[in-house]
Amino acid sequence: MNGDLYREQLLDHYHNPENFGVLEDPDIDITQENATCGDTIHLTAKLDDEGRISKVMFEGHGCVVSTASASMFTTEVLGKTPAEIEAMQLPDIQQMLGGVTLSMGRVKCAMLPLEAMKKGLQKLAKSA
Amino acid sequence: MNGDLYREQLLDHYHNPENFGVLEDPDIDITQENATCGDTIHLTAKLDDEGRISKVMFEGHGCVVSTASASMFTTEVLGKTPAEIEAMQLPDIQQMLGGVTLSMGRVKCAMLPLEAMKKGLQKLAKSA
Amino acid sequence: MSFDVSQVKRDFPIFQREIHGKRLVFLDSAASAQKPQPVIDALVRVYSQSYANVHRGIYTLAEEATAEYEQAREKVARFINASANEIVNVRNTTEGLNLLAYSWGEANIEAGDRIVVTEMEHHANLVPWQQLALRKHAELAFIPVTDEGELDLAALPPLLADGKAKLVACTMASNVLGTITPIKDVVRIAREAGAVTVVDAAQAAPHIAIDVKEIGADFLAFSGHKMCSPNVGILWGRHEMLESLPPFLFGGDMIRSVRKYDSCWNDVPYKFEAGTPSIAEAIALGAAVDYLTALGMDAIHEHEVQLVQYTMEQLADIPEVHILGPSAERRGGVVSFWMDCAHPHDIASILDEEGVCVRAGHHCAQPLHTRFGVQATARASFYVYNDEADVDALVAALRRVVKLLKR
Amino acid sequence: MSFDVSQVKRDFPIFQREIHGKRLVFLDSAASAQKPQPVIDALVRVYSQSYANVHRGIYTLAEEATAEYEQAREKVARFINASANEIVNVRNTTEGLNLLAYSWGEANIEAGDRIVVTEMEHHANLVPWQQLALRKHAELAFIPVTDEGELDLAALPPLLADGKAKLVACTMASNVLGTITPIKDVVRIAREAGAVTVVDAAQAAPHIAIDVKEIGADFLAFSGHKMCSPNVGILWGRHEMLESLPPFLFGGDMIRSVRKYDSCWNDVPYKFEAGTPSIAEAIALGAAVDYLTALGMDAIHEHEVQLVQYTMEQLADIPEVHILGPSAERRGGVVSFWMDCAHPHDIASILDEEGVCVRAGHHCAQPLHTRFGVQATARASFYVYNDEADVDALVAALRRVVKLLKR
Ligand SMILES: Cc1ncc(COP(=O)(O)O)c(C=O)c1O
Ligand SMILES: Cc1ncc(COP(=O)(O)O)c(C=O)c1O
Repeated sequence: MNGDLYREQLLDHYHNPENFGVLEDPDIDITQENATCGDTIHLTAKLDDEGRISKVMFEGHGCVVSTASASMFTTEVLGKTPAEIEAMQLPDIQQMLGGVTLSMGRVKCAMLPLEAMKKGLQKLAKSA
Repeated sequence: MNGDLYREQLLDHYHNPENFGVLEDPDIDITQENATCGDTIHLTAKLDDEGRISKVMFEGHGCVVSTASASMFTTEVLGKTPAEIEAMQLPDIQQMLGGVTLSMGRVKCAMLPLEAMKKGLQKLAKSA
Repeated sequence: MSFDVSQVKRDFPIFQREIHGKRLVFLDSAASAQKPQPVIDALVRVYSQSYANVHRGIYTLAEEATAEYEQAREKVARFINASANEIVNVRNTTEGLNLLAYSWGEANIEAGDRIVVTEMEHHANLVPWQQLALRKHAELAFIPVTDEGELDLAALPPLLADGKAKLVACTMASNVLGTITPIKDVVRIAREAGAVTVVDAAQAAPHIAIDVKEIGADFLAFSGHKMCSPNVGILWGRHEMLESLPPFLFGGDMIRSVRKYDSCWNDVPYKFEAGTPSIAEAIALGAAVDYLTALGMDAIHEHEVQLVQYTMEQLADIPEVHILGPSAERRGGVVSFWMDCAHPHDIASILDEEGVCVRAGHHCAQPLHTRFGVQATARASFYVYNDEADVDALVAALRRVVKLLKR
Repeated sequence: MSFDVSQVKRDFPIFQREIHGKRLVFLDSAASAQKPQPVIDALVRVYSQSYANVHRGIYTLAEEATAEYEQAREKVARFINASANEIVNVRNTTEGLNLLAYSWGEANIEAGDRIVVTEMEHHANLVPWQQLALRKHAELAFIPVTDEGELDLAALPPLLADGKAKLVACTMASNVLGTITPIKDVVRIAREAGAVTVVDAAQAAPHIAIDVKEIGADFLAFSGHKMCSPNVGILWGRHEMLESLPPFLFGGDMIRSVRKYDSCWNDVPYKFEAGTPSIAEAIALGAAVDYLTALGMDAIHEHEVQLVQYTMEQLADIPEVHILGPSAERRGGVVSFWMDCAHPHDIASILDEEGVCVRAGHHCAQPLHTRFGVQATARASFYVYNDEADVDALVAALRRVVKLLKR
């Protein structure tokens, strides 16, 4: 079931995550918690003039799934509009992760970056 | 199991209970409730100079078991001391009822008069 | 009637046993129902194959148990036309109603407020509100019951007129009179006056189709053990109402994060499920819902109305028997009665000798018994596995009571 | 070790199943234990032969169910050297502790009072007291945990010195560190200072012999589901303490009489058991108590100490593994650890592929994890059915984690 979770692609992202760190002067600055394990992700992002995501960075010590998901997500969402991100769901994340099958307990790990981003965008919309 | 509950002896007491009514100027005047069914018994009693039970009457609409038990009890306890009554237990009541086997649900019915009397005596002792 | 009762009876292993050498005639389902083989099998299967604690595990067993536990929640949601995130697993109706009295009540009831209940409530839907009113110096008011055993609905608007009534709590079906209340009207009138509405569906969920959207109330509670399941209770609440409630019990699973001096809460419904829930039992409730749904809730109700009709006809021939409550078509499968010549205890004891199980007492509805001037009644209640032969056994046994105790 | 583990394993039907083609190695009993056949049989027997609602029935089935339900209460009482009328059936440890926080807490805690807990509490024995303190503007104080994972007992007397501490709540065994606390000392010191004492025995009752008289506390709670039973919880209280508590949940069975505007309560323990209890499940807890007693509580503890010893020896050979808590002889059957190279989630996932079930997360003890500077750990916990082969499987799987994730 989890067999393909630990394939090279994901492990590479885990060991060498992309966009790891914190942006200065971000439009979005959000910390999201995984209630199951207490893991947190700290996501910072900037939007361009058209309101599309132009840069994302993340921080936080997570598992292979959440780290690889965050690493790939920070690239995946570049150029997307808030509405497009709002529309993203579990299948999109699964596909992003290379079509991996996620057991129920790991879904939350994989979804953590997307959930953080959605929450950040909602906060941004409210404050605008 | 309950077969012998409805033998003639008990039914006679049920239909024609002894000492049914209320004493005037009683030393003991107590109402006790059976939590299972809401049945109540109202017991009044007098003690003689030596502190022995000299007269008991009871009131209340109960089942065959509680009514027969009350009817027989009001005679059974005449001449007993408070300590002797305090010492009475379920087997004494069962014997009084002619050695009947009581199912668990009916034990409370049979014990109601004795419990009322014990409580009444305790109240009396406290107020003395 | 669209199901085969003799087949249903065979689904319940307990009917293989005898009582004092007689066939078991179980007429106490309003207290708790018997369990069919598929429900027992669900318990055995979980405990033998897929048991682990839910929600926090990431190994296969824990994920299986969690998936089944959440699927059961979805089944219960569909059963009453609700969403799964509105279904809170509690122990029983009693706990569900107490949860509301503590969580909603402590936050919303103040001195001078009015709480409205009815004269026919089970203690579970009376005492929590009575005690809340006493704690808060609020007023407790009762919708009266008519001599026919119906709610006197005309008495409700005056109780709401001054705007002081914050809550109306009402049963959907009486466990003594059998009366099915006009719950939609009660809820509508109460909500128009701005009151929060709580429905006790303990005697409804097992017997009649429930659609929480149609009823329109804020909260509704019922007990699995009365509907062929082990003991798990369900508290349903409209999602925004549940969201607005503070938590009730504190501990694991209901938290998002805990620090030494403060905590944040998990999402609804988990916010209300503190500690390890009754996992296998909740899954077995899912199996019970499947079983009842397969029989069909409308067919179940129709079956019970027919049995009650038949019972009332038969009992009319025993002049010593006096039935409380309305006519058969206005009630669920419950017939409570008293007899001139026999105390309910004696009725129950003598019936037991014939294998017939009925309940005797106040059925946790003392104020209602007081209202009808009786201390206790005997109650026969029907369910999916009862048939006319069971009624015949009841009637024959009652004739024996008359013979034995009448002078 | 005086029982045959391979025989015990055969008593638990779940061990016939495989996980991903591997033998099931269940190392998550601290979360919830598996059920032996005699316990499953007890459930099936009650539901197939003797089921009815308890206490209020006077027919044979109801009397049988009541008798068995009360016999189970007596078994539980004997198991902890208490009287049956001191045993309250609740859902789980969490409900038992919340009952105390509401019932005792609301009546006894005032602004400025102090409530003492420990840094190693499970959320169930922390959050109810934390929230009570917040509601009442009382102070919450913590007995610290040393680096070795032991209670820093010297810190307790100063917390009691000013007489403001009204309650000391302490676990008997940590569900993370495994630490068996010096509970008798904690209780003695607290009682000498006039504080009421509450013991969380959730991780103790399944594993070590409990004698409430010897412990000397006022209240003690534990969960059946962690000791081979279905989900029923036990709250024990000294009889006079239970007598003095106001009721918690209101409804059927806990009352002596109900009138429209007031009510009287039933005797202890029924005063605290509102509504229909988990009848078959409580009876099955009686069967679990019989099962454990037959194995022998001392033998169970000895068995677990040996397994933990062996585990700690084996894990010492994997330098990436860091164990929290004291040495084997100071703990129950729990080993929590973290790894340099792997997040606990990944440990649990990779172990699952090998059929090994461990828990990953904060185990409902976030402040304790904060204390040790980790967010989450992986936890292996042992019970009667585990053997050295299970430990070997764990160790082999952990080596695979290192191989897979270490760079
Ligand atoms: C030490 C401790 N206390 C309390 C609990 C809560 O037990 P339950 O979930 O059965 O209420 C647990 C179980 O997780 C525990 O380990
Ligand atoms: C109408 C009604 N409400 C509430 C209850 C309480 O149900 P439980 O004992 O399952 O909490 C009952 C059951 O006796 C009932 O009949």
